[in-house]
Amino acid sequence: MIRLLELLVNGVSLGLLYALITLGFVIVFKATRVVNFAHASFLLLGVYVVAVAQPLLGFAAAALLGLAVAGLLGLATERLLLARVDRHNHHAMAILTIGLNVVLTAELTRRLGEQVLPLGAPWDGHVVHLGSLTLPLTVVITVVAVPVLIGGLTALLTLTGWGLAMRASIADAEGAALAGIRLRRVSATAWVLGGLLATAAGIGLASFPSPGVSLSMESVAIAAFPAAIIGGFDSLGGAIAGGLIVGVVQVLVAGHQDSLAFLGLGAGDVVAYLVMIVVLLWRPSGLFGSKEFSRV
Amino acid sequence: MSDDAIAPARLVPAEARARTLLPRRLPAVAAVVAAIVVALALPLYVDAFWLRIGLFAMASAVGALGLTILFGAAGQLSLGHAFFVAVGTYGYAFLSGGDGGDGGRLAGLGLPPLVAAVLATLLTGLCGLLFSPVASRLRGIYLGIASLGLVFLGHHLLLNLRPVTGGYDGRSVTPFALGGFVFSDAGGLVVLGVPFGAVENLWYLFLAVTVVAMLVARNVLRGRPGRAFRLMRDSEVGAAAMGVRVQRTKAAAFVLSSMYAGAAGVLTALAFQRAVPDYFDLHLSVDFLAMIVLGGLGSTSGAIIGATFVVALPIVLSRYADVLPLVVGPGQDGLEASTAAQFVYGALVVVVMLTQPGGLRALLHTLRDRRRPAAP
Amino acid sequence: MNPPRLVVDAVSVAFSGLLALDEVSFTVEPGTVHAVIGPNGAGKSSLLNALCGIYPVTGGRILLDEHEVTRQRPDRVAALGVGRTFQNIVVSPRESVLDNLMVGRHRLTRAGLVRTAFWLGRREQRRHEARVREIAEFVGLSARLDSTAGRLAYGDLKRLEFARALCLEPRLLILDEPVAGLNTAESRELGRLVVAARDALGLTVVFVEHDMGVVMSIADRITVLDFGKVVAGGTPAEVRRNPTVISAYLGAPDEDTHEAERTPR
Amino acid sequence: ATSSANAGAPGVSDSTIKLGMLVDLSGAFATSGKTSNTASQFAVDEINAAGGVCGRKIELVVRDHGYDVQKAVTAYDEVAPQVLGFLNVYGSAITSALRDKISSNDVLVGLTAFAPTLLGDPHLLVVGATYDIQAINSVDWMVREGMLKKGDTLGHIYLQGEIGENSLKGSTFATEKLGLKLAGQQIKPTDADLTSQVNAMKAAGAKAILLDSTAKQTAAVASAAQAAGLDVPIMGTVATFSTSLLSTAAAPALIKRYHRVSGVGLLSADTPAVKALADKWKAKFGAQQPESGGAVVLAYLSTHLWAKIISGTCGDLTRKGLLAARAKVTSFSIDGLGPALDLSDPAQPTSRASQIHRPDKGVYAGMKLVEDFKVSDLAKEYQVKAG
Amino acid sequence: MLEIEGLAVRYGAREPVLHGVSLAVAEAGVVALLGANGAGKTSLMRAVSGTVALHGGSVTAGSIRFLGQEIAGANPAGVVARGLVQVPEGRHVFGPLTVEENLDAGAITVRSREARTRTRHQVFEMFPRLAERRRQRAGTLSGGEQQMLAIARALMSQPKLLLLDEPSLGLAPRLVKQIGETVREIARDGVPVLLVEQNAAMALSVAHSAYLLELGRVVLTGPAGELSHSDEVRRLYLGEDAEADAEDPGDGRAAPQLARWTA
Ligand SMILES: Nc1ncnc2c1ncn2[C@@H]1O[C@H](COP(=O)(O)OP(=O)(O)OP(=O)(O)O)[C@@H](O)[C@H]1O
Ligand SMILES: Nc1ncnc2c1ncn2[C@@H]1O[C@H](COP(=O)(O)OP(=O)(O)OP(=O)(O)O)[C@@H](O)[C@H]1O
Ligand SMILES: [Mg+2]
Ligand SMILES: [Mg+2]
Repeated sequence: MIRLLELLVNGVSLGLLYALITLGFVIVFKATRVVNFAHASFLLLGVYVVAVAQPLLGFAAAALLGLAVAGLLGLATERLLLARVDRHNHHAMAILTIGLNVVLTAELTRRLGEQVLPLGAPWDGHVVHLGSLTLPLTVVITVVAVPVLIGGLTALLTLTGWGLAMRASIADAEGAALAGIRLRRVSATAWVLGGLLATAAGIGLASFPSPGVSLSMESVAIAAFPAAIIGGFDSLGGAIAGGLIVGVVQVLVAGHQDSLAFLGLGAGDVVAYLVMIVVLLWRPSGLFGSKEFSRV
Repeated sequence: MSDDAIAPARLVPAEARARTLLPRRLPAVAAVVAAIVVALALPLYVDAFWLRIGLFAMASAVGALGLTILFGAAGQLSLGHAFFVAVGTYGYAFLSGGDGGDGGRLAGLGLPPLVAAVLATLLTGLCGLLFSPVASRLRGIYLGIASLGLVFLGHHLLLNLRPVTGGYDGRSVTPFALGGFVFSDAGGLVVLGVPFGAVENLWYLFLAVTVVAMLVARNVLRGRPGRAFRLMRDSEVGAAAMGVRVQRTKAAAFVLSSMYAGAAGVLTALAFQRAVPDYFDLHLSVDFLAMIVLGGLGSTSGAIIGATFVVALPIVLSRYADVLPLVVGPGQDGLEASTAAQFVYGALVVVVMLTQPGGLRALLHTLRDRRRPAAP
Repeated sequence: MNPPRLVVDAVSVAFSGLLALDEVSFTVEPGTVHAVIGPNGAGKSSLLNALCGIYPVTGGRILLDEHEVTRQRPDRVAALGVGRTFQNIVVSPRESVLDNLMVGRHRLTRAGLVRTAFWLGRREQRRHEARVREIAEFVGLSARLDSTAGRLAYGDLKRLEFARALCLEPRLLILDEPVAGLNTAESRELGRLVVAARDALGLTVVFVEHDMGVVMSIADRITVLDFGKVVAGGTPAEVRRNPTVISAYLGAPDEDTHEAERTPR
Repeated sequence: ATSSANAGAPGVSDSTIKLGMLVDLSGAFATSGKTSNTASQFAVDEINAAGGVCGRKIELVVRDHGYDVQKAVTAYDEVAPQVLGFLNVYGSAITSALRDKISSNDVLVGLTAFAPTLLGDPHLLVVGATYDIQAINSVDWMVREGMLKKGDTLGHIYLQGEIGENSLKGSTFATEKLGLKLAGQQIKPTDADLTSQVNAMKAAGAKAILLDSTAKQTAAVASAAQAAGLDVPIMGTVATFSTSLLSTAAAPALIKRYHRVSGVGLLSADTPAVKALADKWKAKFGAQQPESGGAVVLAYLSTHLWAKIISGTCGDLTRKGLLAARAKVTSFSIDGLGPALDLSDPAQPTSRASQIHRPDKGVYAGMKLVEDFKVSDLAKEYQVKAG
Repeated sequence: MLEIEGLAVRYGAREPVLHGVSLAVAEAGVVALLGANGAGKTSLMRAVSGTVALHGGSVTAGSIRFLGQEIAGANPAGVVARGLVQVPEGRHVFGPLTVEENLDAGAITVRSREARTRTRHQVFEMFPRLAERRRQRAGTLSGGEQQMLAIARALMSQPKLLLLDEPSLGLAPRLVKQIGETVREIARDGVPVLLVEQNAAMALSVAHSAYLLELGRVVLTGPAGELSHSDEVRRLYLGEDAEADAEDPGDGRAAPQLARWTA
C-alpha cells in the first residue's frame, strides 16, 4: 500500500513535469500553429545553461539565466526565423525548427557528450519522510509548484486581456489584427513562454534523483507527447490530467514489470502510447480537448 | 497540386493549347530523357560510396512519396512512417528469409524475393488498414502524435518478436533475385570492364521501383482520388457534400501511404542488406516529413528532391566536411568534421525554408522560368 | 431523369438546448424553384444542412421522391443527386478552379486508387473534364479555370460554388445565399442562371436568400421560417403581402431606398 | 563502380598496413569514440616508433558514423576496400547492421562490446570477459564479500538490448547456482529517471543491485536508491561508470555503495605499461581526466593485440591470413592492462577473468582496484552460448 | 481624415489589382465605394487597414494618410490603435470564443472599463440578437448573426474612422435597413464611414459621396445623389435598366446554354 502510494506520488510528479513540457509545446502550437520540433532542444539548452552557470553564480541566479536564455532562444526563433516566413506556411516553419534542432542538438551533443552535469539545486539529495512515505524533496516541490504554475498560466490565459488577445489571434489572425491585437507580439510571447516552460520542466527533470543534465533528457521530452494528446491539446487542465495518466501508467508498469511480462520487456512507454490510442479512439480530441467544430 | 500548378495562367482555347503542347514541352521531355540516360549510366562511372547514397536516397524517396500523398494531399500528418518502413523491411526479411537462420533462432518463410517484396508491401498496407480506424478519425497534429506511438510500439515489437525480427541484433536480408539472377556481390557480372556487385545491380532495381512509384503517385494525385484528398484536407464537410466518403477516403490515403512506406522498407532492407531495429526511430519519421516539405509539399518531384537532400546531404557533408575551414580531421581536437557537417546541414535546412518556403522544387521552377522568360 | 419531389415532414434540429428547427414541414414540387427565407438565425442554413445530412436531425423525416434521406451520411445524400453550395464558401483555396470543379464529378466517376494509379481512368476523366468546362462556360468562369481558387474575388467564388454544385449533375440543387455579395446586375444574372439550369437540366431547386429581388423573381414558391418554425408559405405574391413576413422579415415598407427589395417589374 | 578492383591484399602496401576505425565522433557516444581513437593512436605511434609490424607502419583510417546506421554503412563501404581489417567498429546497432557485410568481405573486425552473442564468428574480435561472465564474477564476488546470502534477492536493472540481455543470462545462472532470487527491471538507454525501477527493487526486497546501464543511469540509480531509502550495494558492469559522475549530486552515494566489475585493467594501475599510457594521456590532455579509463585501456590494449595478430601472418598479409593468425594468439597480455587473452577459439571468450573496482575521487580516472583479475569457479563452469 | 493618393496594390508577383486609386474621406459623413466583383474594393480596404500583408499582398505605390500621418504598410494593430477600424469581408469572428469574448477582444485597445461597458450596452441595443446569444460560441452563430457580431466588435473599439466591407452581406432585409440607419447614425455621431456595398441602393441612400471602382481604377466619383442617377450605376448596381431584365434578352447577349449530361 505504502509502496503503491510512493509509486503514485512519483508518477504524479513525473506527469506534472510532462505536463509542463507539453504545455510549452502546446502554447506555441496553439498560438502559431507551428509544431516546434526543437522544443526538446530548448529544454536541454535551458538546463545546460543552468548547469554550466551554477558553479559560478549559484543555483538561483543560474536558473534565472537558464530561463532567460531559453526564453530568448524562443524569441529569437520567432523573430529571426519564423517571422520571415509567410505566416500561413506552418509546414515551412515546422521544418525550420527541424533545421534549428539539428544545429542545437549538434552543439549540445558536442558540449555535453556523455557527461552528466550536476544541477546543484538546493533540494538535490534531500529526502522527506511523510509518515512511512519516503519521497525525494524534488517530488514534493514538483507536486506543489507545477499545479500553481499551471494554474497561474490558466488564469493568465482566461482572465487577462493578454490571454484574450492570445486566444483571439489563435482563433482568427486577421480578425485579431483588426481588433488591434499585435499578432507578432502574441506569437513572440508564445515562443518565449515555450522556452521558459521547457526550461522549468527541465530543471525538475534534471533534479535529484536524476543525476543531472545529460543528453538523454531530449528523449524524455518526447515521452511527454502522449500526455499532451491524452489530455487534449488545447486544455490546460487536460495537460495536467494527461501528464498524470502517463506518469502513473509508466510508473505502475515499471513497478509490475514481472507480472506484465507478456507485453514484452520494457513495456512502460509503449503502454502510455497504447493508452493514448485508446483514448483517441474514444474521444478524438483527447479527454478535455475542445471538439473541433465547423459549421457551414 | 500537380507539378503544373505554377504554370502561368493560360487563356488559350483548348485546341490551340493542344497544338502548342509538344514544342513547349520539348525541353522538359529532353530533360527527363537526359536524366534517365544519366541515371542508367551512373554505375559505370561513380564508385560504390555514391551509389550507396543513391540507393538510400531512392529508398527514402519512395517512402517520401507515400507521405506526400498522405500529408501533402490529404493533410493527414503522420509521424508513424518509420514504423511502416520497418514493417516493410522486416516483412521482406521474414518472408524471404530461410527458416532457422542465425543458428535456428529465426523463422522465415523462404519465399522467392520478388514474391516476398510484393507481399511485404501488401502486409504494410494491411498494417495501415489496421491503424486506419485511428487515422480516419483524427486530424492534423492529433494524428501526428498518435502515429508517433506506432514508432515506439514498433520498436518494442522489433525487440521482442525475436523469432521474426532477431531482436536488437536484427536479421540479415536475403539478396534480391529475379529469375535466377541474384543481386549480390557474388554475381560476377562485368559490364564494360566494371564489375557489377550488389550496389550496381540494386541501382537499376531501385531506379525502376522509384520511377514506377513516382508515376503511380503522380497519377493518383492528379486524378480523382487526389482531388478528393485535397478537398477533404481543406474541408471535410465540403468533401462529404460532394459525395466523398470521408472516413473511407482518409483510410484509403493512409493505407496507400503505408504501402509506399512498405515498399520503401523493402528497398531499405536491400540497401542495408540487414534489418536492424535502431534505424526505425522517430528521427526517420521526422526526416520523411522534412523531405516532403523541403522538396515542396504535395508534389511528387518535390518528394524526390527532398529525399535526396535529406539523405545525401548529411552523408556527403560529413564525408567532405574536413575541407571546411576551422574543421579538424577525425580524431583530432577541435570542431569535429561531422559536427560541422551537422551545423551546415541544419543551417541549410533553415536557409532553404527561409528562402524557398515552397520547397526546393519551387526553386527549380524559378530557375527554369528565368531561363525561359517569354513563355507563350 | 425527372426532377425529384422533396418532402420535409416535421423536421426538428436541436443543438444543446437550442431548437434550431421546430417541426418544419413543406413540400417542394418536382421542377420548381423553392425559396426559404426568414430573419437571421431563423434556421434556414440549419434546414439545408439537415437536408444534406450534415446536421443531425432530431425528429421528423425528409424524403427525396421515395428515398428516405433523414439521418443519411452527407456523401450518401450527395450520391442521390443532391448538390449544394455553402453560405460560408468552402473551396480548396490552393487548387485550381478546374480541380475544384472536378471534385464535383466525384460521385459520377469511378476511378479508384488502383485504376487511377495505372492510367486506367484517363478516358473517363477527359470526358468529365469537357463537361466541367461546359459548366464553367455556363456560369462564366471559363477564363479563370487555371487560376487558383484562393485568388478569386468573392463573387467569383460564389459562381465557383454554384458551378461545382452543378458538376454533381444534381437532381436536387441546394443553394445557401447564392447571390450574397453580388451586385444587383450580377445577382440577377445568377438568378437567371439558376432558372436556366433548372429548365435545361430538369432540377428541383431549394435556395435560401435574403435578396428579395432575386427571391421574388425566380422562386415559384416560398417558405418563411422564423425561430425555427414555418410562419408562412406560398407564392411570392402571397408571401410579400403577408403581414407576419413584413413585420418579422422585410421591415416596414420604406419606399424611398430599398430598390433591391423590389421585384423588378 | 571502380572500387574493389585491386584484388589481393586490400590496405597493405610495401610500407604501410591500413586499419579502419568506424567510431562515433559526433553523436551521443562521441566521448567514447574520441577516447578510443586517441588511445589507439597512442598504441599505433608506439608500434610504428618501434619499427612497425612486418616491416610496415600501421596507419589508421578513421571515419565518424555519429551513431547513425546509414552513415555507418556508407562509411563502411567507403573504407572497407582500403583496409586490411577494422581495428574498431563501435556500437552494437552499427555492428549488427554490418555483420553480413563483414562476413562476406571476410574481414577481421575489433569491437568495443562484450556480448557473448558476438562469439562464434571468427570475423569478430571481442576482448576480455563477456557480459554474462562479468555478471557471474560480480555476483560471485558479492557473495564472497558477504553482501548477499543464500535466499537473498538480487535486483538486476539491465539495459534493453545487447548488454543487458546477455548480462541477464549471467545473473540468472549465478543466482540459480548460488541459491539467490533474482528480480529484474529492464530499462532503455534513454531513460533518465529510474525512480520507479528502484522503487520496484525496494519492493522486491533486493539486498543488492546489479546494474547494466549507461553511466548517467548509474548516478540516477544511486540517487534514486538514496531517495527511496534503499541502502544496498550497487554493482555495475563495464559501461556504468564515467569519471564525471563523481562531480554530480550522486557522488556520495556512489562512493558509498558502488562497485564495478571489469574485463580490462585500470588506468590507475601501478605497472610500467599503464603508467606510460596514463602519462601519455596526461601529457596530451593535462588536468582533464578521461571520462572512461576503461575505454582508454581497452583501445590501447586492442591495438597492441592487433599488432600481435598481424605479426603472426607477415608472410600472408591478406584478410584470410589475418583470420588464420588470430587463432594463433593463445596468450597475450600487457601487464596491468588486461588478463591473458586466448584467441584460439572464436566461440569462447578470450578471457573469463574480471577485476572489481570502486570509485575514488583521489585516483586518476576516478577508479581504484578492489580485487585483481580472477576467474570465479562459477565462471569456469559456465557454458557460453555463442551467437 | 483619410486621404488616399495614387494607391497601387498587388498580390505576390502578379499584376497590380489597384492602379493609382485616389480617394478621400472627410471629417464627417459616409463615403460609398462601389464596384463589380473583383474590382478591388476589398483590396483597397485591406491596404488601408494594413491587413493586405496577411493576404500576401503589398502596397507598391501611393500614399495613405490618416489624420495626416502616413499609414501605408503600417501594422494593422498600429492602425487600429490610431482609431481606424475595419470590418473585414468574410467576418473573421473568433469562432471558439463566445460572443461576449469577441466583443471584449474588440475593445482590447480601449483602456477605460467604463467606456467598454457603455459601448457594449450600445451594441447590444443595436443587435439584441447578440445579447441573447452572448454565451454562445461565435463559430456556431448563423451567418447573419456573425455579421452582426463582426460589426459590433468593430464598434467596440470606439473607432475614429470606420471601414465597412459589405456589412449587409447575409443580413435579412429588415436588418439591412437597420444597418443603413446605423451607418447614418455613426456618421452623425462624428465617426466618418467608408462603406463598401453590393447593395448599392442602401449604400447610396446613406452616403454623401461615392466612388465607382472598375478593374482597379476609379471611373466615377461625386456626390451620392449624382452617382445614383448615372446610367452605369443605375444599370449595374440599382437594377433599373430594362434591357438587362430577365424576360427580355434583347441586349444581344445570348443567354448561356447548358445541355443535359448524358452519361
Ligand atoms: N452548430 C451549432 N451549434 C449551436 N447553435 C447553432 C449551430 N448551428 C446553428 N446554430 C444556431 O441555430 C440558429 C439557426 O442558425 P442558422 O444558421 O440555421 O440560421 P439562418 O437562418 O441560416 O440565418 P442566416 O440568415 O443569418 O444565415 C442560430 O441561432 C444559430 O446560432
Ligand atoms: N489574396 C489574394 N491573392 C491574390 N489575388 C487576390 C487576392 N485577393 C484578391 N485578389 C484579386 O484581386 C482582385 C480584386 O479583389 P478584391 O477582393 O479586392 O475585389 P472586390 O472588389 O472586393 O470584389 P468582391 O465584390 O467580389 O468582394 C481580384 O482580381 C482578385 O482575384
Ligand atoms: Mg444561414
Ligand atoms: Mg470584396
